[in-house]
Amino acid sequence: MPLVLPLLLAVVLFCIGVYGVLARRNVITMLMSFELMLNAVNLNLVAFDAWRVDEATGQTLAIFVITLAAAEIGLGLAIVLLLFRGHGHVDADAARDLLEHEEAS
Amino acid sequence: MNAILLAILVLPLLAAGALWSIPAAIGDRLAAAYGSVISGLVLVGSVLLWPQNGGWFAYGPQDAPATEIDVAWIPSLGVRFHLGVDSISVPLIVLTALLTFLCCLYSLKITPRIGRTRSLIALLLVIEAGVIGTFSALDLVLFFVCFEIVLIPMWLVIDIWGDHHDPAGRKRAANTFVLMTVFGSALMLLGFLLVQRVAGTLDIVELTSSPVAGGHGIPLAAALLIAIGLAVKVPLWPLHIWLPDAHAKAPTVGSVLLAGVLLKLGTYGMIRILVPVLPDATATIAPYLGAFSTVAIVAGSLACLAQTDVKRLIAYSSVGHMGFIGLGISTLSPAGLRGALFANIAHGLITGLLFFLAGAIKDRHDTSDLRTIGRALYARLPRIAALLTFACLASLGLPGLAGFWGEMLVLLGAYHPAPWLPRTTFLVFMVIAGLGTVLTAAYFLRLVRNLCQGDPAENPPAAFAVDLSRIELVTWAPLITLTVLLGVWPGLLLQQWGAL
Amino acid sequence: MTTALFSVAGAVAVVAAVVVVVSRRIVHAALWLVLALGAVAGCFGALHAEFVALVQILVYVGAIVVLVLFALMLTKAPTNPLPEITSGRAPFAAAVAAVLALILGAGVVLAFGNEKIKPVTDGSATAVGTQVFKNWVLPFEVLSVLLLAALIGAIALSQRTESAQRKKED
Amino acid sequence: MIATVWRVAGVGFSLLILLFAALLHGATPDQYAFLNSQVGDLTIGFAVRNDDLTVLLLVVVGVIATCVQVYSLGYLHQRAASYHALVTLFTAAMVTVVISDSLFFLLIGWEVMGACSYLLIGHYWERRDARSGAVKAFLMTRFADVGFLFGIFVLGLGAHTFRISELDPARISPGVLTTGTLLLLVGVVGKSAQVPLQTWLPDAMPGPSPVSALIHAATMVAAGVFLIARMYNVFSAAETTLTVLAIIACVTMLFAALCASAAVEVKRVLAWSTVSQLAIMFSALSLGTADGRHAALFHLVTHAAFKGLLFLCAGVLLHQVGSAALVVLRRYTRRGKLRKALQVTFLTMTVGLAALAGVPGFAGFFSKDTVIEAAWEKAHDGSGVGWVVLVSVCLTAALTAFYCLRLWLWTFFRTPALAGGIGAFEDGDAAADLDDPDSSKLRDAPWVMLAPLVLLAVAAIALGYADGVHLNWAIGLISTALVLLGALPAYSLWRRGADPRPILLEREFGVDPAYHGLVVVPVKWLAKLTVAGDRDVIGAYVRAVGRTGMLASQGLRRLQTGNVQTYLTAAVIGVVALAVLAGVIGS
Repeated sequence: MPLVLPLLLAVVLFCIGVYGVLARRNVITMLMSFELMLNAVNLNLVAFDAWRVDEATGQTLAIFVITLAAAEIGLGLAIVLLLFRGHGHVDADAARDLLEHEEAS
Repeated sequence: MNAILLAILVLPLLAAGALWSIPAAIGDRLAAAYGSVISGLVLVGSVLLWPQNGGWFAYGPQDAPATEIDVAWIPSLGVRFHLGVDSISVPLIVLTALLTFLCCLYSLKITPRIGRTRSLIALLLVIEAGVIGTFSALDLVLFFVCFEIVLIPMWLVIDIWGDHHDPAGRKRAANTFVLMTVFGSALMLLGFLLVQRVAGTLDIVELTSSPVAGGHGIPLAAALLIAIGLAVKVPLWPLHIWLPDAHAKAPTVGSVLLAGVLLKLGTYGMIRILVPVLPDATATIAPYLGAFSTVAIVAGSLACLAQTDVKRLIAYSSVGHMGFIGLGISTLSPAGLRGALFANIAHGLITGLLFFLAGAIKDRHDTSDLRTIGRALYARLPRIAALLTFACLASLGLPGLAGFWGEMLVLLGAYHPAPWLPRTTFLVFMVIAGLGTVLTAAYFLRLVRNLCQGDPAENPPAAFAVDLSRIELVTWAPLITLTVLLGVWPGLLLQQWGAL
Repeated sequence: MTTALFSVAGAVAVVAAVVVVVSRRIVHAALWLVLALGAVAGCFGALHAEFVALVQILVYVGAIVVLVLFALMLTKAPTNPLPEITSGRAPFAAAVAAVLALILGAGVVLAFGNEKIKPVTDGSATAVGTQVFKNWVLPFEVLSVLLLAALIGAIALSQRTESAQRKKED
Repeated sequence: MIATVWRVAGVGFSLLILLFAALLHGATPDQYAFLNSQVGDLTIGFAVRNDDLTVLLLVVVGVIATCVQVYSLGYLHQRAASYHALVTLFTAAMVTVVISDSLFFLLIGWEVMGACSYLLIGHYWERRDARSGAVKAFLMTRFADVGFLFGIFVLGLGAHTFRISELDPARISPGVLTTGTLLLLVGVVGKSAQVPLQTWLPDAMPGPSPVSALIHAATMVAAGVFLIARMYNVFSAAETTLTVLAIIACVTMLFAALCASAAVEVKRVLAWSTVSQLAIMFSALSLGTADGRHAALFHLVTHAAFKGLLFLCAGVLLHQVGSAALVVLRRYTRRGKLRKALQVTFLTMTVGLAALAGVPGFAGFFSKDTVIEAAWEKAHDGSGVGWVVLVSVCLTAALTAFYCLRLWLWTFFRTPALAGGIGAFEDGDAAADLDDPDSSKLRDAPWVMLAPLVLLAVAAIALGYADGVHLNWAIGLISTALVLLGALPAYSLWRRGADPRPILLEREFGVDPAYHGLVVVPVKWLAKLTVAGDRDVIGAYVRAVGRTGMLASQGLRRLQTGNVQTYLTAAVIGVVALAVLAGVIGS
């Protein structure tokens, strides 16, 4: 199996994730896109583990990443909930509390 | 001697820090008295520094500065903490110390209405330290640092203690002042770095003894940057636009220090750095410098003729006078440079006195607008008006008073510029500058006519207007005395600069 | 064999991922995510990393997607198609993603174009466990603390504070 | 109290000058330099000298100053302290000029005199004409002094010294000599109010009369004559300068005499006559001969006496009557009061006018004849300048006699033709023909004022004989004839009660308005233009820079949309760009 196959798959998945994060308005969808990106990374890790033929280091790191993803999604969803409670929606475009206001000078 | 030099530099800084650290409730009088004592000590110290054997090291590398402190400061950059004074800088240091001392003394009785005299005094001391540092720095970076130290306190002085009728105006004036001068000093720093790149050192003494040769390329760029940077401070036309506003809005003591001392930083820098370090490049730009100075003389005088505010008028007169100094430097001749140095001192004394007087008039009428003040000050405030007339006559360059010798030597220098400069051009400058002195006389006479003279019946005296008070007499007397003394005995300073 | 298996799983994963990011129904997107993650797990399997594949299914499909679905419910997400699921910068985002894909793809091909791999030598839980407890003990422990912190953080964030409640009541 | 101190100091100082002159008289000429400093290879400093010219001028200055100070005791009561202090300073400045051997020391005295004259002319600063006259006097002389300063540069650098006694025309190249002397001449012309810088002197008349006497007789305007006499070896070596001086002098003497014949105020007539008489001195100097210099100095001395006398008399008129305008004086005169009430003044003024007109026997006659004689000798040698000077001085002598007699008659005598009418001066004055002023209180001035008059009157006669009478009878006869020639029309016009004043003369040839239009107005415009330029051009650039900064910051603030995805997009783009950059640099 050529190494580029998993690598290219990872690239495609990652860029789909990037598109989702940048383009979708719903914050939960954005989180889902993050998961896609993390998966692409995992794919890379496992593929390189196979390539380097060493003792499952890449797999271990993949496990770690999955754990991190779990933590991340937990926190992310909590924030989404908070956002929903505060604003009544989960629209990233409408959540502009960081906007610089003109009269703020 | 080194101890004294270090002391007059550090003492005001420490004193200012001490003043800030004690509680604000110590009272204005006490703060002013404290400031007077400190600045009086500095004055004594600066007089002690007066070189016994005058030597102008800038033109004779074999003559080292009279007093020198030289320790490494930032070794990796080759920056040294190199201080030293010679006969060029000591008179300016004494002038600085004198004016600060008089300002502190003046604050004993007369302070801006905003109050907070304690901070004002402390800032004045910081300014004094910065100016003395600039005048004694012998390292380009140290010069730049001290040059910058002066700006911020002066900005605060204008911004906080400025004209209490016009908060927006004084803020704008202060900001314009600080932004333009910082812009200028940024250019100057670039120039310094170019010099360092070419010469490999930042030490002014070394640079003076082996100057950067060549009037083109990098030396020219360095000279241009340094000249423009210093010209903002001078200020040379057309970079003078910050000056009238800053002066008009600043409190009396601020105006006095600004005109008397801060403007000299620019011309001193030109004489100390530009001329000796980059002689060839300076010769290339000298005709342009002379041209702009001449325009400054005429434009400043013309602008004065149309002013309706006494402080603005005096501020614009500074533009004209500093134009004379710039012209003197641009001639690169012994007479012109000595004229510039002399005019530096004379302008500090006379314009300081003029701003004190303008401040006194402003305080008494709560405005500096000529039309609102009215006329016939001779009848209402006879002594102040007489002093104003005296100061005006001194400022317009009446022979026998200090203002004359500087202008005369500058014109003499323009008549006989350095041999490598185009003589015809400088002759034209001389004639125009000479006519500028007539314009100078015209606006000062207009001021006297519109302010001092007039029908007393139409301008009844204000109820609270008190003539010359004792503190005013005490603070102004040294300036008047020195103006007359230097006028009748110019050798007092000229001899310091030795023979070439 | 593994190549074919990997290709099929990869194709499924890509298609599912594309549907996730373009789907108009958010719940559908979440379900398509299940497929995409499952397909990635299949890829892991094709590479003989069984343990990772299992964890992928367990954690991702089992825990994360369920969490996401709960979140969708809690935020009252509409189940019907939305007219505007993407913002105005979608084409721009697509362009950015495409350029990124091009660069990364080109880089990958240029760097590893000729390399061949065999499936991982040992993808069992034993191998991974040995690694974790032999070489990665400290990161593992730190990770556990991190998880704990995330847990506490999630609770703290999602809890209605008294002051916020009072504000709402006012 | 302070006023008394200054009064005493003023009189004392004037007497001190006289004492000083007496001590120096007969001493060997000497020089002494002090307070010198080197600037480059030039020596700048002060020096004094003592020679016959110094002593002569010191005596003149001392006498006139004493007279003026004493006279002022009675004349002036308002702001006496500053007045006496300034007069003293003024005298001191003139003494500086006289004793100086350094060009810069001389310049100090020269310009301090200008400043003092400015302050003294503006002594009555409540009055508009005094204010503007003072400013005008200072500015015009200051303008001329710029030329003077440049002349010092040219000569000083040319001869490599600023000491007058060391200026050797033989060692200066002719071009430098001509340029330098011409530039010095500019200063002289301004100070002595010669054409074309003559307009300030008549306008300086609102100042107190004793000050006018001081300015006109001994100090400021005489300084110009003194300077040329002092540097006569330099000037006489510069042929071109002397020619220019001759032309200026000849134009001025006629111009001023014509203006004097149309002036309607006693002091203005006298002012113009001063200009004219100074021009006569300059014309004598322009001959370039030792006789010419002697004649000029002789005329300077006699002129100091009789012009000082005349101004002090005018001061009495002002003090006792309240005005020196002919129209006012006529109201007293038509009852014949003025002459009887102010007898001493009348007599002394008669002496002064006679001396001015050059009536035989009076001092002016002798000194003027010396000038004519010097010019005749020069002309006889075939010099064009000599002829021009000769003709101009003769014409001026006739004109002088005309305006002196006109002034005398119209001031002190009833016109037979009008039989008590006011005469030809009332136009423009509506109150002229109203009831008589109360002349019962009119009486002569106190003795402190009259004593100087008498002293100067004696001098105005006796000084003519001080030089030893060596009259050339032919010239004496001719000048007497010229005096008569000028006096007759004045007498006949007065007899007929007519005083024709050509409009051109009355407006003084329109020079003043022309200067106003050519200089003052453009300068005011330029001033406004400069201020507007500062505000709207230079200031605009500065403001524009500030505004650009503000606009840029507002534009950058727009980027802060608050949208997380925008930030992320930017970040991704940045990463991509960096990657590309790294790739490019790496390859």
